[in-house]
Amino acid sequence: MRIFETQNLSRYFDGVKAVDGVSLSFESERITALIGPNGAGKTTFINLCTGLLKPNSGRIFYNNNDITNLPPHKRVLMGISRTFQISNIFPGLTVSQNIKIPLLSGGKGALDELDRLISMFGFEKKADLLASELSHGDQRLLEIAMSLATKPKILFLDEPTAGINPAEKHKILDVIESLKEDEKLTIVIVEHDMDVVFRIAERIVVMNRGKILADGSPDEIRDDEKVREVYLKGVEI
Amino acid sequence: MMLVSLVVLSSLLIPLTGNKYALYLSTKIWILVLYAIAFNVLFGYSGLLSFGHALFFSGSAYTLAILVTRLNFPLALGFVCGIVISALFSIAVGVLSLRHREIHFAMVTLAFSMLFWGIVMKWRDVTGGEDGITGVPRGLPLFWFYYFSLAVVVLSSYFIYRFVKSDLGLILEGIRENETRVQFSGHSILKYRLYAMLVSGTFTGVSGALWALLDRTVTPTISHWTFSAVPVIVTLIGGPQNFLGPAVSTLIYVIVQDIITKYTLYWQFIFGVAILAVVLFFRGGVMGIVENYIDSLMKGGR
Amino acid sequence: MPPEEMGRRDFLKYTAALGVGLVIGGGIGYTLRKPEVQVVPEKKPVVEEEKLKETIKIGHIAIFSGPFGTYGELQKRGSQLAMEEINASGGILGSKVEIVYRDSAAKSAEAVKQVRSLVENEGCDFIIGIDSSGVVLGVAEVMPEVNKLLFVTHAATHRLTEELVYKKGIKEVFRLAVPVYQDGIMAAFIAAQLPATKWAAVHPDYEYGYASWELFQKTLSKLRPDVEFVAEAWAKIGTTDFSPYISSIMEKKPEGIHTVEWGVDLFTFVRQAKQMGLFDAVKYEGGYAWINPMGYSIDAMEALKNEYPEGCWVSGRYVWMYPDTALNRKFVKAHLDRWGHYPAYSGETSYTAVYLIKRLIELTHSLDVDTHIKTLENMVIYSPAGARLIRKEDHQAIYEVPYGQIKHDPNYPIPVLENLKAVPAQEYYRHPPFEEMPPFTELYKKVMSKA
Amino acid sequence: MELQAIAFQLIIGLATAMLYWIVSSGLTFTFGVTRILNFAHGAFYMLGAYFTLTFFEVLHNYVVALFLGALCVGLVGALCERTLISQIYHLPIHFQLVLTFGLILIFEDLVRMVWGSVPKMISAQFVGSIPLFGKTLPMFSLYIILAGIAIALLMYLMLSKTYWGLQIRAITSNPEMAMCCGLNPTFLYATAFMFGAFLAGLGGGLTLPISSAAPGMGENIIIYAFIVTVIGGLGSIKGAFISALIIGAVESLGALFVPWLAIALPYIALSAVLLLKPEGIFGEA
Repeated sequence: MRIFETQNLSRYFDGVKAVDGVSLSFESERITALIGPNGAGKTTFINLCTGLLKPNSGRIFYNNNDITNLPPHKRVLMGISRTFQISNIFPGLTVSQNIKIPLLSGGKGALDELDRLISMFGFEKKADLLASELSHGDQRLLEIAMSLATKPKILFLDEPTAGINPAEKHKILDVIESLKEDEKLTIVIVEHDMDVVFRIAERIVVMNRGKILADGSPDEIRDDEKVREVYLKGVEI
Repeated sequence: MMLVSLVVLSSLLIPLTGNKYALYLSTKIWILVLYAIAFNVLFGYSGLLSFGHALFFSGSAYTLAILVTRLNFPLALGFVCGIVISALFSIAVGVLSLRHREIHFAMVTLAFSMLFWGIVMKWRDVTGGEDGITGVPRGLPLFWFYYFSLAVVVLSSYFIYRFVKSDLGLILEGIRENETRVQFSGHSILKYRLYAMLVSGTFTGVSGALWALLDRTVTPTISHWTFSAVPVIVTLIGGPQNFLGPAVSTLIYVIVQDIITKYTLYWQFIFGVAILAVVLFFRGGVMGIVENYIDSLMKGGR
Repeated sequence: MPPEEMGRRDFLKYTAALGVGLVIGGGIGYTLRKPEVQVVPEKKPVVEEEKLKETIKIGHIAIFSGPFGTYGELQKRGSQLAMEEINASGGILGSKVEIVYRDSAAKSAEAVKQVRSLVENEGCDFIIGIDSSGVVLGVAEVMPEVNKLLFVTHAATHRLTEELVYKKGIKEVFRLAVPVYQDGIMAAFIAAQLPATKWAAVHPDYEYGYASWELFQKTLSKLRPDVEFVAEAWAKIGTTDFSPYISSIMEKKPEGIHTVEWGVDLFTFVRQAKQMGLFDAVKYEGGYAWINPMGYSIDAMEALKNEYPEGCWVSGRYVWMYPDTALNRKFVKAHLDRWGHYPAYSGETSYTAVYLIKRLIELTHSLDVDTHIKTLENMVIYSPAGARLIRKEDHQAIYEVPYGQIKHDPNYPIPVLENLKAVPAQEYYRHPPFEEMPPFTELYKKVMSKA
Repeated sequence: MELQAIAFQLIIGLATAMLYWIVSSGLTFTFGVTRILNFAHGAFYMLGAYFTLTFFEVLHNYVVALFLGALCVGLVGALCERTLISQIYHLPIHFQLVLTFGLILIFEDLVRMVWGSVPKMISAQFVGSIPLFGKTLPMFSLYIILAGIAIALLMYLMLSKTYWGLQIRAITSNPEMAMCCGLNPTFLYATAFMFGAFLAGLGGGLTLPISSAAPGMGENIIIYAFIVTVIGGLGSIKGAFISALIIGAVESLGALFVPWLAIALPYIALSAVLLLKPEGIFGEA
């Protein structure tokens, strides 16, 4: 079932086409990886999907509703959530306050989730620490916890493992995989780390210069000549 | 909390000392304390620096004065109407200005408050122009008015405290910390900012109405931008992140100013130096110092 | 007492006449209740009795900071001089006088706070000073509460004495300075004698400007039904460039200018008006149809010097060369010796206020406010500015201050005034509620017949 | 009203506009480079008038006194930047407002201590007038207009033709990049602040011949400088120039057509612009 779809989505910055006529759709409960060289338009694409940016043209559909012009918080309430490339949390608030804020958008009773999320991410002992006191990896986990707190159906993750040591990286990947299984989430992940991509993705979309270069299963992408040329060149797979 | 109750309890005794000036000055301090606390809802908790709070302050003071002296409204009704006007003003300004951030927000609020100042100066038949409105009745002798103000200020502060410590207040803090994340937590920034503006403006109005009653006079000085600067400075001296910071520093601000003006006509110079010292050496504000001190005591004790 | 136009050499004669006039209550339709004439600064032997108080404390509130900080300074020269003189000659009934100066910062709330601090904390027995109208109205309201006398030495709003003292009965407030009657009504008397028929205004954009202009228009249109008021310009306080205002005024081709600009703005305005030819536009054979009620303030004269064109009609709330009495000469000399400056009008009023307090205590042997009020009402005080009658109804000191034309005299460091014109004071201190008086036209004829 | 009168009023208004431009040029420049909104700009303006006055009393040459005066203010500005402002670059904006507010209080009283509270004037300069539209345009209006244009040219040359200007533009458009390229931010911020203070001092000195030096004179003008700067877009020099022209025209035509509204006009203009374009005419959002 298609849960999320873009049609001909474009966004320009000072004449540069960051995203150029992208039409993509995501099936529910699948993990899709979005890859491509720097400046390919991956983050811009996510920003368009989640409402941080407005497209210059094109439309966005979620469960067949046109959400192109909705502000971010309305999309979140419909079930679209995300994390950012650079940890985007409330550094001056405690861990539990950090999680509480997104929970509050869920109306009455949503707060019951607080303890469950804290234990799910192993924050029991850290609940009253300031978020700024957490390790980098924990901050990423916290951000994922925060995005889960809004009870999303689809989750956009922008480089969740960037700049994180291997031990913590695996922890994050375990969490992401369990999300798909346990929470029935649709996940779109932007990633540079090919190990990560080929470990968790069921489908890979390659972007280059704002356009889609290739789209397929990991195996298909691995064998795609065009992709090897622009992107995987020199990378041992 | 114990400290607060102690201060409130001991301040109940001030009128009994019989020193009328102390009575007057402490009433004024209470009123300014509320002004600073109300201002800080917007600044300390939502991260919005308003440079136009004089609008809400004088909006309510002028409404009260006009209704009571010119239209013979009962005092209590005038008091309530003044506060309602401040609430309406804060919604109006909020709707028009909350899209803006930082210095632009400061400038928009400044512009609106100075527009109001222009109206006050120009609409002389109603506002008395530069002369303002005199002869506002107080309804109570100063002795009892002190208790009235104290009660109003303490109740208002308690309400504000509950507000900023509520879930709503948490979201406001979130907005201050990271706007984008609040949006992506499913909250409308504008809506919560408007709440903050409403609470802040309305209680600023409460303090303005008390002010009109205390001095029994309103003049355009209280709608000028320089009066908007008072809570900014006070809050900074006290430390915006602490609920009581602005209150404590209002106390210090008024008393220090009172002492300096007693000894020298060059009081501005000394005051200026004091402000520089705070900004350069005590950035956490007075409460920051107190907190550090308590921290070090506790660590030393372990 | 007949109204008359004054030349400088007539001072002595005139002043004597004025004093007598006040004593016998010669005003038209206005009876004085047998006032006593008090020579305020006369030396008295120290009275051998118990002191009322170790020190008599006077709180002096004025603007000491910001662009108008000058005004506090000018007042302080007067009151401090008086204090030094009094203390040097034995104080008040043996008590020393101490003046505590406080800055109002031109803010009503600040001044109110200072009044309370002075009375309730410092133990001051009297308050003097206060510069601007908004401030004085606020301060007057609290005087009954602190139960002390206030002698206003500068602020001029007629609302103070008409509304607060007369209508509302705030009896603790007295004003020793001329109210805006001098700026509006008296200015109109002068304007009526000039050939100009089209008048324009350049005023500071606040209450004092509006009030002066309203009184001026009202009075002048009664005195001279043939005049028109063709233009007005309202310049914000602190204007650096007056040229848009000047040129918009000149566009309406006025023949006379009424301006109550003062302080820094006056310097700027005069300098620019001169260069834009506004003075030339209002020239007549006897000078300039240019009326600037506060134009002869000392700060203006010291700053502008020869730049203020000769022949403009200016005044103050006291001008140092009038009246030519021994007392005034002595005051001016003492002020010059002490400070190196001629006394400003607010300096004279502050000086008089301190001496009045001295005399009041000596007369009553008391510090009781009610006794003081009773004693002051309808009292005539003889001060450097001449005889002042304190009108019972509104506690306004009634005295006259002439208008004169600016003259640059090399014998003086600042311009002097010539061709002084005065209208007997009690004839123009008449604004509702003190209107029981003959019609303006009658009065005007009398002024003219003497001119 | 005849067209000539309006045209003349606009020319007169041009002088007012240039006055505002002179005062706001340094304010917006300093902000553009250092991101410091200097409330004490008005105090520097006042100091400029007093320094110029003192130099004039000694040297009896206005132009020399003007430059020496402005230079002294520049040095005072640099001193303030090194000792005080440099401590708060990394802090939120309200620290700047309060710190510079403290500076105002200090400078104001210092001026009263040194020069006294009685306003001072220098003998009239640029006396006379030239005929225009059948009226007379005073020399001082002409002088202010020329001075305003001269300052605009000076800024243009400094920023586009000197190496310093190139560095300043680099650090303004991208501070991180500029530092990577080996530019010295300490030096640039200090000199930028100094240049801003110099312009403020120049403004004060320039208005001396038509007005006077008085304590608190900066208080009145700084709020107009702020209005101009915000309408033009904070940090935009071009914006300040254009919006000074707008405010000058609004005020001068206002004096002619709606004199009773004069005091509120700039605030009406400010509110209107901010509602339509919050970042100002040439500002960056």
